[in-house]
Amino acid sequence: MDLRLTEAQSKLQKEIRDFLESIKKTGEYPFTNDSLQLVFSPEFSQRLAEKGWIGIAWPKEFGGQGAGYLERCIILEELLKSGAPVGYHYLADRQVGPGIIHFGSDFLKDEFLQKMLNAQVSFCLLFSEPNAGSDLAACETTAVEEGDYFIINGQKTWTSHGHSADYGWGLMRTSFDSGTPRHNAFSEILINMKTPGIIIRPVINMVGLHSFNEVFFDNVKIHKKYLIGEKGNGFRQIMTNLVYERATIDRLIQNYSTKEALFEYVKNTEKNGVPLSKDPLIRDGLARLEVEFQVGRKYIYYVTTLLDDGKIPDYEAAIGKNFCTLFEAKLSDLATNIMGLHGLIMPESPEVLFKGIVAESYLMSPSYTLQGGSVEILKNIISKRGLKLASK
Amino acid sequence: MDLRLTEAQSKLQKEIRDFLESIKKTGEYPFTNDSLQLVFSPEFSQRLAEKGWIGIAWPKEFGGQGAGYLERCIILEELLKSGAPVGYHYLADRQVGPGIIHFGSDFLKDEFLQKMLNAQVSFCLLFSEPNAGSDLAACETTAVEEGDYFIINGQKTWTSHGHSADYGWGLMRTSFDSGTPRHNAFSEILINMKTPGIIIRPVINMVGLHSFNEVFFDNVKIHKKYLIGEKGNGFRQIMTNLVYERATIDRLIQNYSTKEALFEYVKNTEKNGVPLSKDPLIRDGLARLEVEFQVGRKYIYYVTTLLDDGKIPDYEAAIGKNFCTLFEAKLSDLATNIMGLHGLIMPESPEVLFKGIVAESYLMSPSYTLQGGSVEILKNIISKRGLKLASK
Amino acid sequence: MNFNFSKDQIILRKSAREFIKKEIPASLVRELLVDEKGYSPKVWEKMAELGWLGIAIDEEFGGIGADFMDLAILFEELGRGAVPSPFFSTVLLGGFLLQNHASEELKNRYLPKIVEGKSIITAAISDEKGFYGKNHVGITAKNSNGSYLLSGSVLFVSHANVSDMIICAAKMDSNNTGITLFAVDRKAKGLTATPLKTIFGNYIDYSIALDNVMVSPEMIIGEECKGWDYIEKIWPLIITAQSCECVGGMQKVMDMTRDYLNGRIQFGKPLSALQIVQHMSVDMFTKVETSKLTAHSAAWSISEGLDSENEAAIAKSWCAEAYKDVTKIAHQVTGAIGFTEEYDLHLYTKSAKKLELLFGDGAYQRKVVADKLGL
Amino acid sequence: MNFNFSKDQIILRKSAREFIKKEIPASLVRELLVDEKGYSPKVWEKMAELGWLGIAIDEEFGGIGADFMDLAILFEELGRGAVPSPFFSTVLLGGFLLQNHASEELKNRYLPKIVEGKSIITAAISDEKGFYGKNHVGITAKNSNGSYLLSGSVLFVSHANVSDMIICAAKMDSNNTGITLFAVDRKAKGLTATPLKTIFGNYIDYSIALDNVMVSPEMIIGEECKGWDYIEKIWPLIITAQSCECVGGMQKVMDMTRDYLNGRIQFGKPLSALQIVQHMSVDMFTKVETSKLTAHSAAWSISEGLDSENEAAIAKSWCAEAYKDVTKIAHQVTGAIGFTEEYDLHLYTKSAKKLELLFGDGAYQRKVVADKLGL
Repeated sequence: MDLRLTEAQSKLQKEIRDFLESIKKTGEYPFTNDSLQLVFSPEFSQRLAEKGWIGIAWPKEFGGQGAGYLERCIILEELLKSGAPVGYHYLADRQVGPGIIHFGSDFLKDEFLQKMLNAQVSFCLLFSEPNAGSDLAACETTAVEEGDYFIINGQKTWTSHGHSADYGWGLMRTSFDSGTPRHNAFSEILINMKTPGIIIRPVINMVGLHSFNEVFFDNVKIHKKYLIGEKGNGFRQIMTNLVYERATIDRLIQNYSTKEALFEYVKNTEKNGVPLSKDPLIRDGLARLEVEFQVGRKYIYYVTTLLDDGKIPDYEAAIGKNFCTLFEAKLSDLATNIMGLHGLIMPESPEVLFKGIVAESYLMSPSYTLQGGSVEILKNIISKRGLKLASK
Repeated sequence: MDLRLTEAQSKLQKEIRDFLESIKKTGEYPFTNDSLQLVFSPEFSQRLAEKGWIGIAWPKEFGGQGAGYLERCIILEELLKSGAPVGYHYLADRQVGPGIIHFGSDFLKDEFLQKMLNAQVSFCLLFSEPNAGSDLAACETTAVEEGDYFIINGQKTWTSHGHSADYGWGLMRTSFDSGTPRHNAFSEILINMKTPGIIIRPVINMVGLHSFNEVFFDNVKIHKKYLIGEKGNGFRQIMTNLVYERATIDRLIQNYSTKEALFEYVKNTEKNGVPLSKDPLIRDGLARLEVEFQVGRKYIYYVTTLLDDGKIPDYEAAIGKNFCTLFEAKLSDLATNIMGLHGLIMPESPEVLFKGIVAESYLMSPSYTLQGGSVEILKNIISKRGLKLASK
Repeated sequence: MNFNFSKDQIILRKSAREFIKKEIPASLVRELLVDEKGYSPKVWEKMAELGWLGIAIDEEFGGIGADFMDLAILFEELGRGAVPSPFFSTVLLGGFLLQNHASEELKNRYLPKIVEGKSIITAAISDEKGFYGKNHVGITAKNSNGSYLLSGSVLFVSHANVSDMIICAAKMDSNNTGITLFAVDRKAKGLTATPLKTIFGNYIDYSIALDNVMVSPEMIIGEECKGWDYIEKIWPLIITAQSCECVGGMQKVMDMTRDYLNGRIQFGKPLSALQIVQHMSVDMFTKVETSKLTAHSAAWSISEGLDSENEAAIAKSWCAEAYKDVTKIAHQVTGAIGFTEEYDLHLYTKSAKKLELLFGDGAYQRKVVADKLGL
Repeated sequence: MNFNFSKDQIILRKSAREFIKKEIPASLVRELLVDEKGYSPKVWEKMAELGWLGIAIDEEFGGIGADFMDLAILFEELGRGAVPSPFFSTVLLGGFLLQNHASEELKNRYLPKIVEGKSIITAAISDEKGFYGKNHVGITAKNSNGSYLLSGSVLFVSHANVSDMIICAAKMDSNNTGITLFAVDRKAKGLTATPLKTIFGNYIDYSIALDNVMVSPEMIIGEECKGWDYIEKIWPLIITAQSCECVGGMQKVMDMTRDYLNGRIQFGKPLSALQIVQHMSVDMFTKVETSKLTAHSAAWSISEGLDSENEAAIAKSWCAEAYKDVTKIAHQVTGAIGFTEEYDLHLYTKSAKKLELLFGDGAYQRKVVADKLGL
């Protein structure tokens, strides 16, 4: 057991911190006060690319740094803490790249990997459908083979950044034989979002922001070379993919600024001449949050070391994701309560404190415990794969 | 809406309070500091019987007072608060009497009702079996008809007071035809616990007390006139019966003395010269308990008025029971924490405070949310009957 | 003892529910959240016609003089509709403070107009940080040649911009502990109101600032330096009305969620067939059922003129957290659709958080409960 | 960064687990809970043979001088067995206080005997109410003709009756804030120990009373008036060792519960097939998995000689509540059998509550965390 960072890792951590501090000061890039919204900035992503900080955990043979997931985690933690605009390269780095490296053809590798590393292409995910939320195997969007092409028809939804991404990573039904088990009926296909027949309709979320989309496919023609991995293997591929999605520290850190705001508020706000931070009830509440934060952070680093050991931490990633999203929900709830009426004031309002991130975070919070697999879906996974409970 | 007691009810409340105060002083009866254990005292029960306080809610034609469940609730609340030894008549009053009134033959009415009202007979429940805990329809104890008799074989368990009660209220399988639906296969039979062939083995609980028993039946011969209601209707009868069990205030009040002890402790214990009751964290915790207690008490009184309106509050009783038992579990946990090391000291130990009821209550607490239908079983009921959620 | 509503109360509830369903559907609520007035004058007029605005005002001023339970029923139904309106500030804060304590002149000046829907009233009783309490009053009054000069600021004042008059609680400059209530004309020189963009609307709540606003002595409500007593007297009414709004809101959330779960098919079955979904729903349901009783009991106690400080604190503490928890569970079982603007759930999620924090959250109320326990 | 144990550590854990399984089965634990000694001398002897009693004691006194992580592993396995023994008081409290601060003479007098299993040590550091802290020391020392007279009482002292020596923290009569540690002979005149019947045993914990117990100056551990600093220095070790005990206990509860659920048939299926049971079990499992990491991290930090005050407070706060919660869920899913004396679960339920409260519950630890946050 050795829980220290290596010297090289500490150096990397310092390097990214220094880099972010100086680049933030320039005001050239759209840093947000929080990182709830994965803001797109190809320019910023290209600056990271120059540093070699995109694909840092990818093998060298595919242009990555061949460093570990731990290094990636160190970088990501600092990026999210600082509110950097990571949206443009985020999915590529996290799961599209690793997905192509694992399952993709040489064509796809040649076509996309270097572009991702250069931050010249962006992605969105085309998984959920109106009648297939938690139950992905109920997807109905079809990709029918026609010569060298797939003809795609149907509808996807909850597509974050579908309106800005270049390509969509899609799960499509490719087998229509009733004898095929549901789990063998799907394939993964990469889809140029500018292809004719794709219509994108914005979905406004309850915060009032446009982050989701509905994506409609009307006879969209995609060459078969954009098939990822094997036909009929999509469902299994996506499950591996989701582990990468769940295994990262973003769920814990994306509300870091909310936590900082809360601590600053209680230290600097006096009630009857005493700072709120001296109220035993508030102290206990905040210490509870801190304990959970530290426990969660430790757990995520542990999951990261499993990835570095070459394991697929399926249930561990699910535990970590659940733990961290539940922490986030508690954080924003307690923060609004402690800030009282100030906790109700939204960004850009007069009298707002901390740019309104606390109120905004509360409104975002219902999504934390749903996206990327709801708490309940993940508990099903943990029960089966982690605890090995008999289910019949 | 009128949430006051009537003048007569207030008078009754005062009367029972005065009665209990004076009778407790005599020291003649085994009042406990708490009422977790339903202590048997036929003599005490007979004193209540003289007052007409057993069967107060039973119809006059069956010898009761024809008063309401509200009157019963008022009496019970005071009895349990005072730690009175109510075990001898408790089940008779709560559910065996009403069960016989509802379903019993004239013979059973003649045989038992007056004796119950006079506190001359006591009961236990023979429901659960080793392989039928939450799933009562899995009961395997058989009652085979042989002339005018049932011949009973099998085993019951978790039988509270099985070693002291005169009669057992049993659920037995009476149909062995595989075509009979499970729910029509059972009957209820009253069993004299002194009948040859009955063997009672004590089960010691985790508090170290003997309150449960295993009851074995080896060719026990019971006359058919002790069948309650219709043959094959036992399962439905028991469900109605359970509503009476769950609809009472005992689950909330049986830990009343733990709550009182906790409040007294924080008021009288100083830390660094300040009473614990002035610590905002402790104040918030105790106020939370008080809020839950008052909400629960209100709810139980509401359920009681439903009974008085002639309704069968199936899901309401389940909500009330869950709410109150969860309150009890929180109470004993918080009480041990606030009392610190004193919260670990058991009855009869040197240095013990409040006769050790706080530690004892903590050890009892796992049973609160299990007995009479676990929280989970009751949630199933509430989901179906209260919320009317589709289950298929 | 009975927990049943009277026939008249049942009718009142039914008609209120129908009215709100018809006149203030969710589509209108969405509009009002960004409307510059923060309410619908048309609906307000109809409320006046129905007698709602005078329901708690004495008959001599044109009101109905009903008891608090009737008002509580209206709050519950307004909560069910998540209706943004100055009803709370006008009828509860304005109505009761004026009727209980104001001079006949002030009563005659405002109450009949309230009843007719021609005057909107609000109140500014907290401080610039949004804290509540005798020591947290943001405005100070200075005696100046027989008049008073009011200065200071208050963070949250409902519907300040469409109000005719703002009841301002002010510390007396001469007396550190005395609080006086002044009826301040909205248009008074030196008074500015700035709309706050909150989680529940862009023009509903305002911060106000007073800079030497001159107020004449006859605009004092009741006696000088007794203002905080007056506020404490209606505090149980304030938080019980809120509790009833919470109850209405959570019932609606329960209803819409049940319908959704019974109808939404996943894994080949309705979502409601999943045991975990059932148990989460039962947790919601338990909170709804217990909150109903608790809020109604507090309202009944006020109606009967009993000391209701503790009952009301218990009700607000329980109902506000319950409402919030119910919205959280609803989101979790409803999934992504519930996170969208187009689905109605978020209107309630936002209303719940606002009701929780306005006039003190659960922890605030539990301090009262602890005091009452002698802790 | 790696979270893996070394090969040696894995072997130590494995052999400890085997030893405890064989030598201290649940049946023996049951006996020890009512045994007048509160431990098994036979097993104690074997522990000495295995080197456990000297694991943290320097080689010059016959010990092994291993690092704290090895000791932590033993605590975890002792927790897994819910073993009543004076290991904690002797090896951790006695061992570290003596080794870190005592005179060579005292070290030579006690440490070799500890290693050999011939001396049991305990400590009395709280007050008569059971509070912890510099201001909560129940014994006072009065200087008298070059010696000290100790008087006062302490609520919980582990295994006082079978100990040879009790390290007593005492306020100095002359100096209100100074605390001194005295090595007091168990048989000293004026010292009485009364067994407490607690939720975890009848002769494990004692209250002690001192009535003018005379102690000579050479029995002072370290410097006069520095006693509380010494205790603060080992405080992270105390609560981390407890955290490891919690982790061992909760893992055992998880294991036995999983086996039970997979095997128990109700409604025609194993209990584990019910979704609600699965999700409750996952809640347990999550607490177990996170607690493991948290406790191990704190132990590692201590092993490395890093400042571990915050890490240890986090670990105890998290692990102790987790252990308790795990036992609660286990009871709920196990049902009536789990409430009986004959089923082993209650041994852990009781151990969990005791570990939670001894040396400060979660709220106590969170005060440290809040301080560290600068709140």
